[in-house]
Amino acid sequence: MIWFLVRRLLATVAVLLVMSAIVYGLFYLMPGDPAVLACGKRCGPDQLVVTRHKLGLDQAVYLQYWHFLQGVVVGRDYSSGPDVNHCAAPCLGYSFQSDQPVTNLLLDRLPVSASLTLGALVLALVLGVGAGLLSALRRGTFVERLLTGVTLLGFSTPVFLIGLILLLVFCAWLKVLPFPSYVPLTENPAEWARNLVLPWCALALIEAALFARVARAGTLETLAEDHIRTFRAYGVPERQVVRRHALRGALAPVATITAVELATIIVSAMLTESMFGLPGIGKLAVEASTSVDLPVITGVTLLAGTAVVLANAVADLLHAAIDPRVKLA
Amino acid sequence: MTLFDSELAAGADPVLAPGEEPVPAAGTDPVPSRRGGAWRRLRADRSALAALVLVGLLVLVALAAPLLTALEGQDATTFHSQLLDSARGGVPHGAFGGIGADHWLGVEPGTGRDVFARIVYGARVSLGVALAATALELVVGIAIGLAAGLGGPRVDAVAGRVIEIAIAFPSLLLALALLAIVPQSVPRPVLVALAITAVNWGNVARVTRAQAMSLRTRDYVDAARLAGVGPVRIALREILPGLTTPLMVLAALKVPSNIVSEAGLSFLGAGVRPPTPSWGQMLSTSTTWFQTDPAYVIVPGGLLLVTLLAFSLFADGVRRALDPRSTRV
Amino acid sequence: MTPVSEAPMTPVGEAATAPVLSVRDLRVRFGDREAVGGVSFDLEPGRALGVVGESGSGKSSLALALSRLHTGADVTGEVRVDGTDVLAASDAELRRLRGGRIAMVFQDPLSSLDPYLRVGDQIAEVYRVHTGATRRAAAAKAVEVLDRVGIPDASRRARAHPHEFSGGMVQRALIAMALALEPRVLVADEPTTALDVTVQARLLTLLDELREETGMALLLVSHDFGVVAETADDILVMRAGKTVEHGPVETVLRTPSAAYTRELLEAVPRLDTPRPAVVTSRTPPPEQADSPQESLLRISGLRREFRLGPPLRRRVVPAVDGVSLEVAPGEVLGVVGESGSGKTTLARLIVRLLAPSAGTIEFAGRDVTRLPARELRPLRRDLQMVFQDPLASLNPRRTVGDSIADPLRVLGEPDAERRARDLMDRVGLDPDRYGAYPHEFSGGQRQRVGIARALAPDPRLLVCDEPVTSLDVSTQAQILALLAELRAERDLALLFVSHDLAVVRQVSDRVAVMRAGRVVTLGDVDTVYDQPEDPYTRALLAAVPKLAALTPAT
Amino acid sequence: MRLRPFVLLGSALLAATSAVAGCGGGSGSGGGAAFDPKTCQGGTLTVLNQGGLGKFDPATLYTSGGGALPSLVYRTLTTRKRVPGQDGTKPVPDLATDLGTPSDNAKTWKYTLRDGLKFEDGTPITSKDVKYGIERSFSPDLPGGAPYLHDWLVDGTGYKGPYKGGDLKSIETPDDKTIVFKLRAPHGDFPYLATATQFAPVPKAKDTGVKYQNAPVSSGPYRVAKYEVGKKLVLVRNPSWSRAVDGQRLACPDRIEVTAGLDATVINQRLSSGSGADAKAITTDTSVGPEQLARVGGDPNLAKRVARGVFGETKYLAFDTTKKPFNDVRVRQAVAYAINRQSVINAIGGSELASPATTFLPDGKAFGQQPYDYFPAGQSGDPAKAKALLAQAGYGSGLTVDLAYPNVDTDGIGPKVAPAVQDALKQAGITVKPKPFSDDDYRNVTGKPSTQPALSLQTWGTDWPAGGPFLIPIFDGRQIITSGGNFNLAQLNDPAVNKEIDRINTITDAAQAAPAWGALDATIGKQALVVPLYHPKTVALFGKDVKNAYVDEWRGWYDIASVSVK
Repeated sequence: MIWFLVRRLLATVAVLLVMSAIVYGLFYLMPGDPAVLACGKRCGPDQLVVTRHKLGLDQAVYLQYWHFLQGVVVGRDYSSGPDVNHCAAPCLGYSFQSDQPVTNLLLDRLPVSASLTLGALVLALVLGVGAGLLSALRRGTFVERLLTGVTLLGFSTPVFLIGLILLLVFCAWLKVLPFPSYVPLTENPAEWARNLVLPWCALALIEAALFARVARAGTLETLAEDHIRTFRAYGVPERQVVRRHALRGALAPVATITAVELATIIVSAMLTESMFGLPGIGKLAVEASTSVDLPVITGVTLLAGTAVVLANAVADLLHAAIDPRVKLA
Repeated sequence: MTLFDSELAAGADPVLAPGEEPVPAAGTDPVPSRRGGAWRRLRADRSALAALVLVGLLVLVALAAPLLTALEGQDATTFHSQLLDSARGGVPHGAFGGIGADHWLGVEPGTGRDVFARIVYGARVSLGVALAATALELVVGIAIGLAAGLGGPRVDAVAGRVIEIAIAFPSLLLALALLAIVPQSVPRPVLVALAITAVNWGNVARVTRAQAMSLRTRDYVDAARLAGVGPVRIALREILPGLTTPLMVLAALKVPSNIVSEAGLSFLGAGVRPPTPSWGQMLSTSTTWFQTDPAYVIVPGGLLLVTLLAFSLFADGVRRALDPRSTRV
Repeated sequence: MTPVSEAPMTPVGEAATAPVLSVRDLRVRFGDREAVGGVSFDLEPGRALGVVGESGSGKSSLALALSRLHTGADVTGEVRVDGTDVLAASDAELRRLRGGRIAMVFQDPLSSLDPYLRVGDQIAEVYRVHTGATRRAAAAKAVEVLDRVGIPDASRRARAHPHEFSGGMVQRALIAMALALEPRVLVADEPTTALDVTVQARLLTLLDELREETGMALLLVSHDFGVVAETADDILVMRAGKTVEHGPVETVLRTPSAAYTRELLEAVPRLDTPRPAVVTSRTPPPEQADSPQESLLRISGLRREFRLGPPLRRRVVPAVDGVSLEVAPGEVLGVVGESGSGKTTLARLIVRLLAPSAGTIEFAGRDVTRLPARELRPLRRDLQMVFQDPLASLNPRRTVGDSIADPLRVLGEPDAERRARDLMDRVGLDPDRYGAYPHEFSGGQRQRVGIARALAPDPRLLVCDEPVTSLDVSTQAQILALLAELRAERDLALLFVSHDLAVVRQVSDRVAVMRAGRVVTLGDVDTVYDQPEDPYTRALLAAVPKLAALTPAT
Repeated sequence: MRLRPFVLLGSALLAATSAVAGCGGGSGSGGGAAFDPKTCQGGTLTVLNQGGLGKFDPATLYTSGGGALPSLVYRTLTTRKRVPGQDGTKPVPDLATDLGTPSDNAKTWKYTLRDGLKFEDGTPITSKDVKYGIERSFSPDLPGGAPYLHDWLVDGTGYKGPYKGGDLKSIETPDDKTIVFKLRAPHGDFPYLATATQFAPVPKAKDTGVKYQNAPVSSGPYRVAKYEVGKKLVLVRNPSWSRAVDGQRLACPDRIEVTAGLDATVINQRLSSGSGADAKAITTDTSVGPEQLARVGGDPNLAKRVARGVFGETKYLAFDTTKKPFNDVRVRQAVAYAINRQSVINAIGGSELASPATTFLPDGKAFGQQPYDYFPAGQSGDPAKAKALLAQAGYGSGLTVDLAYPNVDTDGIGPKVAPAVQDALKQAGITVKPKPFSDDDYRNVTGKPSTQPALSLQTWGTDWPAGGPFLIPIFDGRQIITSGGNFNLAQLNDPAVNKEIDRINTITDAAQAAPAWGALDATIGKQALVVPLYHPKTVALFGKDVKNAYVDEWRGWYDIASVSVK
């Protein structure tokens, strides 16, 4: 267990190093001058020099990367004229667009993205696993065909299309739900949920389709396994066979896939946030990409990478908890 | 794949999904008769056949775009300002987005360009980008996957890690960043296809690697080694043929997923640029107009949905045909 | 084949008690295919019936049908367990019947228990379903029965998961599960096939004991005459879903009435019979084989380690641990051992599919231990291998002819195809099937393809890794005969690796017995088998079910 | 102004991020008594914005007329007149007693501070504080303000601010009430410039450099209670301020809460539904999008809560007249004839959001616009006339040109407009190849004559409602900057034009100067140096409990200093 955590930690650090190096590399492979981007539209030659120096862009590439890493680990200082701006520990630099510390930008938006993603994930798991089990256990019935069709549909539809349809129906026609606008959970839990229902559904329907497939496949595979036959041969009622012996086997892959899917969910959340105008990290990323706000892009990328790597570690823990054969090592 | 490429990102191709086995049931080599059998099965699969017909039709439409627009007597770029109600924000005059004898599917709000012409030309971009990206992903993915799978532990330690990271990365994010910093002068569809490839090859590489590793340990490969066959010949004659089945399935799944990727990028404004029509970009514009000009939402949205369904159904049929024992939906 | 009487025979000398299992005209049909075509028999309490047959004979289908476990099959006839008609029973009745009166033990110990739950809990669950006992009582019962079937430290082991059990222990646990319910009939479908011979012996003994103790009847399904002969009172021989012969063990084995039974029995390799002289034309004198000048292959101190576990806690496990042996030209060296003994690793080391960690391999007087792959290649023609699984060792996407011709092409043979056809002819395959794919052949034919391919470069040493293990007994005999012929004809040396002591005896001049990576005994085959000195070898030989004692001498 | 500060065309940003039109719908406008400035005080006003809170230092802000929010905290020497209608384009004294006394042919401007002025901490405001505020804005660490002070003040170009450069000699403060500016050239527009936030007083003792914006010392009706960069600004009453010392700002709400970083769609949605605090909400940067116009028009309750206005701004096609083929005036004229302004306007949201432009100067008396249309293209272009001109110029068989534009629609000259131009020119036989540039790159590429594309989409807005800042950077030959930052894209260096500019600059009476600028525009227009496309218009919603919300004509947006939520 300890070894597992240590190894995972090391792997996480390695992955993040690689990711940051890749993203940082993009800074320099790109045709433009980062200082010009940072300085903005109205930027005279004087200011350009100041900006370049302030951001350390006049240094060698490897030094800049080193300072960047330093900033992430222990923080760094940006000197500008009379003042020294200290950017505290996980320092990801300053946004070119808003001159805000990227760390703050991310933290500000984290609650929105977390609310959206986690809520949708729970909903997707409930819907998906339910549908998957149902269609596996009702094989050959109308229910199965219906669920298969719905799953395929959910599978083929981009999240923005689903979101659009949901808006049209629930917001424009039925007028039962508001156009989403983020209300912090701490401020008003009821409004928080009411406003997030549509984004949750849009995001969850897509993921649910995947979970349904995996849960269905897992159930069918488990039901075909020999040990199921053993319990049938010993007179255990079918209901109990499914509940006690098939369910775990069916759900183990769902746990794995959830972690593996996180990268996809993050991507879908980006689209969902853009679609509904929710001020989350995904929207930040889209805006940063449009305006080539490199520090923000780097920050979002690293955050997403961390989330994915951590999710995979959690999935491994979960997998080990479900399946006694798996040893954490 | 509803998501921006769930399969891609997650490594989890929804269909190949659960767990680590990316290839149709490991250890079972589809035997050659299956290939012939696969055709037979595919022909017998009504939904796959219907999907194939639809896919063919769509490809035909894309190819025949100039012919079809000539038939209609319109083109994709001419503005028709007189057909728009300027005082109401530029929505088309008349019901259903200005659908009529002159403009079969109406005109675009804001510009008055012919929707039918833009749809058929947009099909070229959407399908072209998706197919090109799929082909490129296969080339890149197979090369890296084979290197990792056959190149020995050192190569695999590096290549395998790179593949993992590539899969764990939220692809859309990277694609957005890439598209933001690439030179604006290169033709956009080419860039989009390259960007999609750059972020989505991981899946192909992973499947190739896993399959190559599994095939590498087969007795018949050992037998070939004992017969004195050289490594290159072994890779080409003994291993590559064994990759075709899983890769064919994956390629079939990649196409719809790449269509979604293209649409997603265009939706976020990073895809092909307005003078060039593409479905995702039309959908992006249409979300603005969904209340005042619903026809403009329904046409490209519905078409995208049908296209994705057709490709997904077809891919599913291919998978069923090539791997008939699969229990997955 | 003798016609089967409708009325089942009552074993001679037994008081006619009411049968606890009674089967009449049982048929199992999958679509058009009839797996079981009208089988009838009775089984009295406390007795054991062995059902024997080759693969595809329908014996497993028969076993499953007894508890109505088939899904998607059409089962007709009558199966009465303790008087209840299984095929007509309601769901509730069937549930009571299953486990309660007729219990099953399956072939694959790795998958027959739920991997997610503790072994004790699984037994307790089944016990509670049938008795409604409390959780506590059921748990106690589980420990009790586990103890009874000989699981050491049962109360602790009850809390273990199935993957922490060895194959033999899982089978014992399954028997314990049955035991807890005190069924009248235990159906065991190839219960020992996946087990090593010593484990098999202990399990069969356990079954015998339990039968005696509880009076339950046993239906033992097996492909192995030896196993059945040791355990059963009666034998039912099946072929293609039909009963070929049914009678007391002694009768069937000594005086088989059906020709098929006779053939089968003849094909079974005998552990206690010296190898027939026909096998080689020239038996090399042992002293000659041992002389170093003459040896074709000489390995000394050969060692191969595998590293297991995560980087920081890596353990080094030697699979082959200091093996030294020689093979003379034209000699057959048998290598025998239980699973995990390192015999397959040894075979792969010798052909250099694996690189040794230490030690040397000399082939034809040349040290080939560290030769790089490129220099090794010309040597390959002298050193070939026949693999265990004939299907896996043939590329499914290439024609068998291509597979055979490949080594010839590599050697620059101008007319590889013609030579390949000749080879096919030689190993008993129709040369016209040059263009056919492996899946179009039967298991025995595929192994002939494998042999032809190995023979193509005209090797001097053929390493055979369990070449007949996956084959039925009659096919096995044919392949062994083929190898013997080829060996005589081509003056081929063989290194014959197998877990089957009887097979090894039939083919080898000398034999090496391996255990835990080491050779424990090496010597002349008759000496080793008839006067084993090493205690392990003795135990191994003792564990093999003996058939010969019951069968007429050939 | 060189580029629009603070004001964003809402519809444009909306397109870039692509969102969906709001749902629900406005409920009826809340009742309540009519607006009375005497009793308007009280309540909390919510401001919902897309951006604009990136900085709040008076030295770094680039505003027109002091901006909406900054002018609530920073009083300046002069300010815009806070009334609806045409008068709103006039400057009026704020801290000063008058609009300034010019002398030396408008090269020297003298101001006197009014009595009773105090900072929020009660210390009196002196002319030295005003001078210090201006000096700070020269510091390279505090960039972003308008460039005029650098260009106009004597020694302004070399001065590096008070931290390193010491004292700026060209601003004199003979006593605590008087401040005198020495200019290099005559600038009759100085009273307009003095509305900028750089003219706000900053007490030297309280200056914390780049951190000053976090706790600025207020001279206006409100002080900063909380400022989170880019996100939130909370203003509360400044106890040291009273209407007695400020004739312009009504300052009705007790508290103003500004939220930035919202989506245009969300803002319009919240304003139209107006639930809770949103009933007392307003926006200072978000226009109703084209897709919502139909709804606004169809809903009488909503229509009541819409204010329309104009910010002096022109979107145009710019030629580099030194480059082929645009060195030929006939080609430029052909483009002017070919252009389809209706297409362009539809593309950015229709007639509610833009009006066609044939003059470079925007509409309105303040600019002195003289209407002209030398190359009448009608509503949808005159391709025949264009073709004829092209044939004369030797391009009868067609012509291929590159069109440069920024790749976002933020400024209304991006990917929406470019295809409309492309299509119109195609009708005239001109093949346009689109050349999109990244938004940040665009200014750098077009601002340097060496990299400047021959044909590009451009925008020009006013820093104050007068013709001078509109025409000088674009057409003054002495303003051609080769090192970058050039706006005279036509590369026009016409001595007659230069001379006329100098002449008008000496006019200190705006009423006289305006027609002169208008006449100059009409003269220059004959050369077809630019093709004006459209003037944008603002359509903005306000909450149902908001009163006295009008769009001022100086900036084209709500003046928060005047609204009430009581």
